[in-house]
Amino acid sequence: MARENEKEREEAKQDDAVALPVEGERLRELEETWKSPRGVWKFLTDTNHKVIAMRYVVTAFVFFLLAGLEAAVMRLQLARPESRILTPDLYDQFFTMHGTTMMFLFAVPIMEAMGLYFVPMMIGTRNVAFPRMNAFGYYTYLIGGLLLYIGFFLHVGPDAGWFAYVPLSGPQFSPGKRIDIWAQMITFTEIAALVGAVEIIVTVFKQRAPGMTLNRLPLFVWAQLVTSFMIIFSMPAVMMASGMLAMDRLVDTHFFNPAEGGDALLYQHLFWFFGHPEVYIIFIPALGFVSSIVATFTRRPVFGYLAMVLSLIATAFIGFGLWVHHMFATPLPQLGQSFFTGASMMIAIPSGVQIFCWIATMWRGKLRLKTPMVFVLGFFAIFVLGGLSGIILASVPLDWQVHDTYFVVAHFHYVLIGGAVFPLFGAMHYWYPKWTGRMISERLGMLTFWLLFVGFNLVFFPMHQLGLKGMPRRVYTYLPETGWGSLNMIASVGAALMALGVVTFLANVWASRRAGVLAGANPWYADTLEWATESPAPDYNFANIPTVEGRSALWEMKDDTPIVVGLSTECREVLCTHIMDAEPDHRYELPGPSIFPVLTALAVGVAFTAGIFTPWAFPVSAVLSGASLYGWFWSNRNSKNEPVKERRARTDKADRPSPRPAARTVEGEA
Amino acid sequence: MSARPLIDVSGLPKHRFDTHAPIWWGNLWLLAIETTMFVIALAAYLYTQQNFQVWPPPNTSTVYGLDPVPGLTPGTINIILLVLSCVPMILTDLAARRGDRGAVKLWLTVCVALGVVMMILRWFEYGAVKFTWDSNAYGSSVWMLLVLHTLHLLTSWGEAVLLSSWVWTQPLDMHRRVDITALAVYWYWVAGIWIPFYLLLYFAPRVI
Amino acid sequence: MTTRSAINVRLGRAGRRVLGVALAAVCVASTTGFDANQKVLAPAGPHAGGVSRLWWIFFPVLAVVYVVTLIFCAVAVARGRARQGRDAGANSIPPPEAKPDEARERRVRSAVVVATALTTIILFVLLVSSFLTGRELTMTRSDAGALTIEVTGHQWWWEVRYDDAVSANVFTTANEIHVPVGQPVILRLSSTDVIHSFWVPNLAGKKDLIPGKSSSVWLRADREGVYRGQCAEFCGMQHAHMAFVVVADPPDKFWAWVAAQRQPAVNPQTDSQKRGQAVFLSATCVMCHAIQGTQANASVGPNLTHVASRAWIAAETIPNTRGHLSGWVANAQGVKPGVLMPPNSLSSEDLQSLLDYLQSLK
Amino acid sequence: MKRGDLKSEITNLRFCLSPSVRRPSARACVVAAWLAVVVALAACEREKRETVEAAPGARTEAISLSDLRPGGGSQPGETKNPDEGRAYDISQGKQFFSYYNCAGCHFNGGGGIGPPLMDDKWIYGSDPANIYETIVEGRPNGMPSFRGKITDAQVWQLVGYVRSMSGQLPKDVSPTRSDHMNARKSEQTTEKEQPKKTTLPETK
Repeated sequence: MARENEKEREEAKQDDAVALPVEGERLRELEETWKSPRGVWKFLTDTNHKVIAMRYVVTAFVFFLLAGLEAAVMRLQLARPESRILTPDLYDQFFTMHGTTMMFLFAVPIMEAMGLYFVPMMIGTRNVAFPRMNAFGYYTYLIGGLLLYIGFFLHVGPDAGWFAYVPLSGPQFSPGKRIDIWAQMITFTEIAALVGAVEIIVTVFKQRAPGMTLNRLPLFVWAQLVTSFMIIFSMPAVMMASGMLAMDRLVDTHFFNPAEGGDALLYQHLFWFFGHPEVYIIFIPALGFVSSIVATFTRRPVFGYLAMVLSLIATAFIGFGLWVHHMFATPLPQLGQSFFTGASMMIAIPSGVQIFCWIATMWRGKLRLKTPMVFVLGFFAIFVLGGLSGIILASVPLDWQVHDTYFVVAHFHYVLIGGAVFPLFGAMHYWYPKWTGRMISERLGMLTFWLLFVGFNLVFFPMHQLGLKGMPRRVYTYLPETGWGSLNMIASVGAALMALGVVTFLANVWASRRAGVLAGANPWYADTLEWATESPAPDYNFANIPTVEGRSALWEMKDDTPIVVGLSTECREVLCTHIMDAEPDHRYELPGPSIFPVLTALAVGVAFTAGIFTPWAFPVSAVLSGASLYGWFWSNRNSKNEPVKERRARTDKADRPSPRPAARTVEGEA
Repeated sequence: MSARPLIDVSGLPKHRFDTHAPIWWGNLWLLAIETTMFVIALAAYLYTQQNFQVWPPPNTSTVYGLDPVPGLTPGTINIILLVLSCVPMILTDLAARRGDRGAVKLWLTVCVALGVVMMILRWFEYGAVKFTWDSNAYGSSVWMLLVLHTLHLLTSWGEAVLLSSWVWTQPLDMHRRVDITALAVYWYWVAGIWIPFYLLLYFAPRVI
Repeated sequence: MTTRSAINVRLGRAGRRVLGVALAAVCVASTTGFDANQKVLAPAGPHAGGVSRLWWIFFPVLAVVYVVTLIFCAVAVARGRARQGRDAGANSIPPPEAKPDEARERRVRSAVVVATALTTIILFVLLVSSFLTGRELTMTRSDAGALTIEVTGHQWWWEVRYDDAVSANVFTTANEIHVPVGQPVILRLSSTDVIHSFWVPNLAGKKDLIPGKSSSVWLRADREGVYRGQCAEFCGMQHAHMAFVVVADPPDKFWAWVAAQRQPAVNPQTDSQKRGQAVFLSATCVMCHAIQGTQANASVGPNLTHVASRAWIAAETIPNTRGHLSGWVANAQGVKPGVLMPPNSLSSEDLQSLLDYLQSLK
Repeated sequence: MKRGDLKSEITNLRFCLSPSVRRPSARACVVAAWLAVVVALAACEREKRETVEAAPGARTEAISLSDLRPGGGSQPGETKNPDEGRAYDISQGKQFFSYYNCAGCHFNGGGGIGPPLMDDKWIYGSDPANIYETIVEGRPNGMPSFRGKITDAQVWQLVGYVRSMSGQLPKDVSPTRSDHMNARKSEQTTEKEQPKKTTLPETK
């Protein structure tokens, strides 16, 4: 593909070489200033948003594979009635781990990670607003995830379901430390999500390239922004819920003990006040991916920018008003339930508007069917079905019948896999060249798509039917007399196909990393700013901060579009702009690599892990994290104390890269 | 090809206060998170209330005392102090904006000292609660709110200690001046958020 | 490469259509082939009937919406591809259209507005029909002359108590709810441990049993039959095996059953049965189970006064045959791992006598 | 738009380019190594839940009962409770404590008709084997014998629970509060009592 326009590129290269001679000295200084530390030290101290975000992506994907394996074993168990591959105790742990991992350790982190990677690049800046806090967020997430899986491998896997309803998850019915680990892990990983949300909001507010007014913000960035706001107002609810659960279990409080005035329904309200927005937290970033991909492969901006943005915002608002539809079977007043039916159905309108706008975009555009776009078409086919079955769930009487059955399992997998995982796979194929500098194989990509698409529908379509035939969810087995066997067998066969699809994807990632065609800066001829720099991007993202003259930053760029100069190359300086109109406001220096984020995360981690066993963990952790925050703060001084010249002199011998050959990626293709 | 026009930003300032500064926005959204947590704790408190015939539920602890409402004195002194401590914090804030290192040193130290007093008073505030978190759901909610606020008190105090140790030993650069104004916002928030909760915990059960 | 993948996609789209048809066939086939009486769409009473009617409003409407959306999507793909080919030739990339033509955009915009309006109207219709059904289903509850049954959820079985003004007439059974055909029944639901959910799809939607909360559900069976139900809220290790049946009998048969259930357990007749009773009363059984008319009156496990009259045991997990019963008594953990019933090492004669006794408890 | 425009589109973004190609280093291997360590650790049995119990066999022969005397005598010492390390079994014991109406006499450990179980006075010894024997054999003044009524496994679960009431077990296996009225401190928050031997209460 990249070869098609080689000629134009060659010409472009020549023009370019004349117009913009490489400013060697300045670039070397930039590189020196923004350079990431190497080796193990790098892993612990780096604050580059791309490195951190890529760690998030890789870690979250590992968790995705683990949760997928858990799902595969469950499908094996359910393929036939009364099979004994898993004991009920293990099965309970498996489905709890599957749900918890997918929601808390895969979906939310990977969606935020895509934002942490691409938001700074799309808005034309060099790093996120608080790079050290960003690193801290990753470590809290990693520690939380490891805590959960270490527990699982030590037979201390949580077994009360991903929403861990009390009293089943309470002190009396879940003895031992299983649920404590779950509750602490939730609180801890939510810290990471909240930190990431603050990062994204502030970065978008303050660091946009000149000219990128809110009205010109790419839809991807809008989606990330809206998601971040949802995280800020919903995640505290689950932190409080899991915190209260942990307190009930560890220090004998009575929040959920009905005999002492507590209430099991309080937990459900708190959990779903988070739990429903959570679905949109996973799904809205995916809408951002879809918008990016659709715009690129239809060669035009997404139809109805304003409608798209308003739909995102409306979805976020309505998303907070329908949590009770998870509780229609509880004894709540009928009238209140009807309100939530209305709200739940209303959310179909903004979703519908977006679907219509994308269809209109394809209708009016020039469509290229590359793998990312095909994943988006798969998203349409699957997500729309999931959305429509969601309308069934919104209806109180219908929900009484299908709630907590396999119909619901089918519904939310259609929504979440269709609405988030398919766009995510599309996004990973789409941005793969930006990550690695090489194109990902189309042929394997298409194979991945078809395996996943066919496999997915085989697994989950029959589940609608199973639900209507009375199969409740979370059963470790079923009797042959129920007649659920054949549909379950179909579903399990589909699961094998899906697994094959994921393996194909991994093979593709591995093979293309070695042998893929070199991509160049903008292989898809896309319109957003992340494509305005080398693939993979250098540590400083942009040699010059670009400016923006329209919604499609690159397509509307003219020969006389100005660029920003004057940012210091001697320290990690970024440009702060006004929140609304993105006029340059001041220069702002970001801190560099630091060991303190990981130390602080470990110190806080002491409270959350050892706190399960002894309350003394909390004062100890307070002292440790206080000390490490002190170091964090103290080391956060302006780098003018050590000008780049001296630093370079110091490191010159060590690992200075040899003078770069003026190699262009295009040449690599030849 | 003609040369591109350049926007030279080298003349722009390196730090600016308030809504211009990223740290201000970061602070704001962290406070939004904390506020949401308080609101959810409040919701839990009120939700629990509907499960009791008598509110606050009668206390049965003969060991600690029978009063089911937290004792008024230490809490009241403490909130007055908390609100008053905003005055030196305002002075610190203004001094930081002026760049007056001496004044910052003085008033920030006053704030730190007041923080110590408030935390000692908070200890007595706990002592004035004659029931425990494991008495019933009411006790759990009251203690959760108290602990939640104490944690914030502790954090803001720690931050003040950190910044005052900086201003006592290091020159007051622009970076720290912006940090101090952000601390001030946090400090006001810690005082402000407690007013409704103080009324809720100490007065609502007495009045209603 | 591009051409090849285009062909792939074209074949693929046809493939997808074939797949869609196949899936629809699976769907239809499995709706018609009923195996067990645990179906949402085979209502046997007004409650499930109302929901089922509502389903047949929602399902066709939503199916049409789905098909229409996908048709539009497919046409858009076809058009988009055609325009791509026209503007750029087969192997090249057309230039972007950063500022699309206003006039044409306006035409598309009105189409989007119309689609959104249609969506809103459809949702409104569905909302109203859902609301009306919901109201109808809750209003019918106030039927006079309803029979009240108390259902208590335990990990992992159902205690069923038939209330009566005369306390001697109150009796308790387990996992089997008998109801008279044509008479509304109110089930008062409660739980002794964790949250369970009462669900018998052919008769009524589910209702949660939440400790500390009272709830109830009403149903009426209009057809004779045995309807299976199952706990629908995850409640621990044996959630999968926490089923029950609702047996709808004609009123005379029902009242005959009630009369039989009100009797205390029959006295053991044969020597073996007598020995079985002695085993029951001296071994672990008596710690948890009750048999009316004997000293056994614990309420930890199901009431066994008329255990032999029930078709299944272990919360509808295994049929109530001698072999299964024997296996259950000897090692219930083998059938339902995690269940509270402990294994019992009785001598062979003791076990046979116990089975004789239990099987005599009609 | 013409070809020339496309070309200028490509040219336009050149100004932001820097001429270096770098590979980001994904750290999947580090994560994998972490997980390998974790798998290696996976031998801990603390939270294992044995659902298939051995059918109770010659249970009373497991412990020599003959030399045990109220108020003292030799301690069997050797006999350990197989369940004491497992929270699940202790909580099962707690459940049986209420199911088998132990609370009818001992209440929630505070004593009443029977002696209190949550204090430091142990008439018949505080070792698991002593408590086992008390349950299986019964004791004078009202403690019935549960021999044959309760399976061996359940007795051990009860033994574990009874010991947890006076804080004899590690905190991470002792139960915390129940979903009941808050009648006493939970087993987990009960400080460990130092068992004292006590003489038999005088018969009234």
